[in-house]
Amino acid sequence: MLFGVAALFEILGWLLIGQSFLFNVKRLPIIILQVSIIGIIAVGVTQVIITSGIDLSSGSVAAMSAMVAASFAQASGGFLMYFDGIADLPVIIPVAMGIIVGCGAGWLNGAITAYTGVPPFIPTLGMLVAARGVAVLYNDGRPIIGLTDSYKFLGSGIVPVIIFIGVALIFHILLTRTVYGRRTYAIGSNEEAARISGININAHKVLVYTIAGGLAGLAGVVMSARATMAQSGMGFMYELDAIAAAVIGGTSLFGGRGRISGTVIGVLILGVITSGFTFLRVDFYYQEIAKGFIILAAVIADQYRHKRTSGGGA
Amino acid sequence: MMDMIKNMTARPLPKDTGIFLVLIGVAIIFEILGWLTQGQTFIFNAQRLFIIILQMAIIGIMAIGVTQIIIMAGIDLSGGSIIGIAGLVAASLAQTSDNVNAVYPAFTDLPVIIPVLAGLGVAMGLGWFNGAVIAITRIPPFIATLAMLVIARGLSRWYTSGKQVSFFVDDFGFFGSGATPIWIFLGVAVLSHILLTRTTYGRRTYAIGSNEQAARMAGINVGRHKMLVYALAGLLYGIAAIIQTSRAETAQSGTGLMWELDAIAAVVIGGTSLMGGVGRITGTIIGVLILGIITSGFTFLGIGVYFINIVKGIIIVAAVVADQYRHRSKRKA
Amino acid sequence: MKISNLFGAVAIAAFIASSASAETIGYSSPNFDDNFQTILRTAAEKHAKSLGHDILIEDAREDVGTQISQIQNFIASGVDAIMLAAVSAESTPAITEMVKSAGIPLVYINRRPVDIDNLGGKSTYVGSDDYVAGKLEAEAVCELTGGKGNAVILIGILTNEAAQSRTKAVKDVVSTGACSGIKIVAEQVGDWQRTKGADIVTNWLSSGIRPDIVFANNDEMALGAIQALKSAGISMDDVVVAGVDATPDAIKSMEAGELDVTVFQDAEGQATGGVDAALKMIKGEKLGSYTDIPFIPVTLDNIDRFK
Amino acid sequence: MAGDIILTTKGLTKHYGGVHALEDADFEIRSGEHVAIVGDNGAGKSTFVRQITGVEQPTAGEIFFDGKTRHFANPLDARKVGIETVFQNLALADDLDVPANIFLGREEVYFNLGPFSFMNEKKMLAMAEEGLKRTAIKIPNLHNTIGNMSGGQRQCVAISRTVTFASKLIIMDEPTAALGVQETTQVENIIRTLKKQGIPLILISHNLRQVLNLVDKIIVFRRGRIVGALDAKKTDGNEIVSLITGLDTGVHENASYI
Repeated sequence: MLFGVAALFEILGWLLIGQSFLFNVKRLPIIILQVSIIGIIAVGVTQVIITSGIDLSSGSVAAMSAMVAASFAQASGGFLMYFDGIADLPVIIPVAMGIIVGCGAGWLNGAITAYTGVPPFIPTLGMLVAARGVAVLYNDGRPIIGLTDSYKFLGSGIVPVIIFIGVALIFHILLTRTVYGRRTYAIGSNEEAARISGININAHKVLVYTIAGGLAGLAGVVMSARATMAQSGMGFMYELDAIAAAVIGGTSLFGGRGRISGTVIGVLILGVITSGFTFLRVDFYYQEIAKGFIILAAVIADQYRHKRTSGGGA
Repeated sequence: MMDMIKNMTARPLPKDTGIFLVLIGVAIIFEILGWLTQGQTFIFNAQRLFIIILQMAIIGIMAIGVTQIIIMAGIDLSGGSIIGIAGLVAASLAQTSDNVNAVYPAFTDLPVIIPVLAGLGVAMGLGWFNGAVIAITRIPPFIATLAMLVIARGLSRWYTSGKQVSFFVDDFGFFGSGATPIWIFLGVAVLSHILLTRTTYGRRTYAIGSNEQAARMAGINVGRHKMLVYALAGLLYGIAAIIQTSRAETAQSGTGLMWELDAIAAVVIGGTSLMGGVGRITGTIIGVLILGIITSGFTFLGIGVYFINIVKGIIIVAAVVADQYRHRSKRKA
Repeated sequence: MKISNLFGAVAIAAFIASSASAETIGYSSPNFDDNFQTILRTAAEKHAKSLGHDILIEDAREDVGTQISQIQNFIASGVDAIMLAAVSAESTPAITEMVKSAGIPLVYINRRPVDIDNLGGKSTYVGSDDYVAGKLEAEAVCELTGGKGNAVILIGILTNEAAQSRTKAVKDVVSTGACSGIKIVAEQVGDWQRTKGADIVTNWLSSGIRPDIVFANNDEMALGAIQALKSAGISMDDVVVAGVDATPDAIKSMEAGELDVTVFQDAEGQATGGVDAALKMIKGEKLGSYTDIPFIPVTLDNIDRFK
Repeated sequence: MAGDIILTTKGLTKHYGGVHALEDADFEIRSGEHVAIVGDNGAGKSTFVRQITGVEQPTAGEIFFDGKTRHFANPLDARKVGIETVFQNLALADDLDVPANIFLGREEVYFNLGPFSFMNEKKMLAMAEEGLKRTAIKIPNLHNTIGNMSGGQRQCVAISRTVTFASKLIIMDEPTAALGVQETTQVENIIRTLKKQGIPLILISHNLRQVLNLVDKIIVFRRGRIVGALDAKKTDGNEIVSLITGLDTGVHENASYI
């Protein structure tokens, strides 16, 4: 599918613009660079979806984490300090703060989902609204600027790509080789079976949502490092792209099925589409409408896959 | 099926007492805070009450549509976006001829019924599309409508390339003037209440929400009914769009951004269960009023608008969690 | 417009192929839903196309990260110049560096970049000074009211430099000399939107705040304020309402005797100036760091110029 | 042939709100013994099973297992002491393969890192094959996901899960209810194998022919109470039916009630 989409744009590229889409030393790295932030979020969202949950809050959580992280990453000598007297901290502190804030939001998502049993899209929808509000309030809507060089390094060059690949690898291993992964799939596949097998469903769900939140926080850190500033409007609607990437990559919204490798491909397909639209000079409006239909198509395809396989079983 | 219907009619009369008390409670809190911090009354101000209702009439009309969808165990996240495009379409056909920048210079000074029908038609069409996708492909409604959220917003940006549409024929101003929005809101509420409680339409909506399988077995054409409910909700978004456009005297592509959240919040605060099968228009109206009081109260107390978002997020979750516990305790008993 | 769009979609291949010889400018708009940005964007589009060039427009949705991605895509697609109104002025150093290292001409328009001192040569800013807009707005109001009265301020989006500068200018003016009789009694964020402006003013009125002066950061919110005041039965002769931008709606309202002050922000001047600057730099011309497109206060005397 | 008592319940009672689902159940099973539980829908069979497997906690009464009083807070507690259950809904995860399902909730790990422990897939595969061998179950490809298997194969996996862990007591809740004739025979053969190996079994079933063929003792539940305990070799279908329905004709008045 990735190859198909890329080939389509390649052909259209030669037909319409008279140049190659893919074999462009500038374009390929940029596609990967751009999707790496969405990709980090999508790795977390994939795990949530495998438990047959959903997380609509990632974009807002990333923005909130970016604001908090950036406030601890300011260099001295800037004139708009968030914390007076706190400057030039080692880079680990803002990064940790960003991830912790993300984990906190994720934990809350997970705790409400697991312990009250409400459909997960509701608490995460609430978090979508609330975290964006916190992001704006945190510095009264003003951006946070003047970040340290070591923090900005995280967003420079191909560092985001390396972080994305690292995150994808770690969670690929966790999902396929550890008890954590086994439980995640089991819960999504048959929650009752997992419960009877003695898995602590609630605790595990909280863990998965917390990890997803932490990854959204990490994405916020990378995002602000790349922009060399944090701003409350960052990451708007990124959750949609992340969910789309996971679903395009074969993760089933019914739970129990999905792979990080698929999500990485899904993220790349999205990147190719976005970049390809710009490349083909298609107006922005069409991009947006097309993205809506792509999400719809991916989910409908998932629905039919699901129907077919579950029809053969029980 | 017979059992289900019996259960439904045997259920004690709708009680919105609990939620009504919450409404009173919220009002009292703001009243006290009002005297403490502003030295004046919050509630006993006829003008303010009128305004609260006026401001919430548009969200209220949306929420009535969303209520029916949620009763059917669905959800609709696309309301705000549909309002955006429907408002633009209506506005583009309601322009006066002395406007040099008319969207359709050939179609100006049209009778007001044309823009109204066009706006309603577009909204209803998109609503129907939601229902059709959900009914035919059976994908989760929140995904289908999330996609519509993106698509309809894209459509509204495409329609006039983001350009504002203003200068309407005088008749078009009627829908947003004075207390008209409130009357329309009340009319829509009463009609929908009757539809839900007295007609087969309502009976089927509740039946599908409480047990879709059973409804199917009982011979209800579930797919067609879903399309109908989503299309009706779309129609209501269209009405909201026309009032909004008329009231703002302008339409633009960003209109209605995130309004679906307010509508869903009002519905769940009003006691409609996300599990489906349970819910009332009366509850939704009270939910809308609570939301209105909170928004108005925050402005009244001079608290920043961004706090409202945080509070709204918390309220949505709290209302749903409360519903969950009601649901559970009912099951256990 | 709609019909030409449709045709555009269908005939996009022919369209692009025919324009191969022309220059292509990538344009990142901060927000498609913002009226002023739309005027700016369409003016730039019209001007570039009338000169036979292509312009490729993207919407950054008020998100710095998205805007940066779009600019990278422009670079990768090999556009000849990049134009943008920055989502946030503070993000500009990163953008400037990126575009400079790609060797592509860069034009900031409308929103003033923080690194304006680093521009020049192949990068420039074409815009107007928002502080001046606020100053002109407040001074005009001061003259109309004789420097007295209770005032309220409707602020745009807090994140925007324009909202911050205009608000600061208004406060600076009313705190000095002849205008210090003006007291700011309330201020709220109205997100640049007409209905928000109306709702906020209505809420103020019902709380007993009856302003003599409404300072709005833009015309849309000012028009909202007028709606609210009118529906509360307040005569528009008793209240001075001021905005910024001089949009067509605002001019009409002014002629109707409702809006009292607006300041013309020359969207077309900024947009065409920006496109022209880009074309000059593509040809190899070196430009200064800043081209000022002046704000002009609009009164009934000179209103015909702005129709 | 019956040895020591392995499980005893005394006065086991479960109320759901006002509903008395299980009243005062006294029950015992000896090692090596196969006991069937029969009764009408809602008679309390499943409720009884849920109490002794830890899925629910009894309102009153005691459970003695393997010589000690037990309080099972969850199914894992029961499993830890050696009670393995094949639940009516099978409790299998459709998207996982055979070893993953067999070891669900008690994966073999290399070293303990909490949830992030790495699993020893090789060992689990070997143990799963061993378990399947013991019950003479044949599944062509253990790495197939459960969702792609036939009802009989799924049932076999569920059963082999219980056997793999060398349990002291196996409970099967309606193991053949959803199966075809051939698959039912297969499951019945597994049960006979277990009998030969001396593993005690509690079988909940509606199928009286099956019950009479397979087990040593038949316990009849009616309206939440145990109303009869019959020796499978000395009773017949009529007697059981009359106990189940409560329409005892009096013919068997002297049968071996306890």
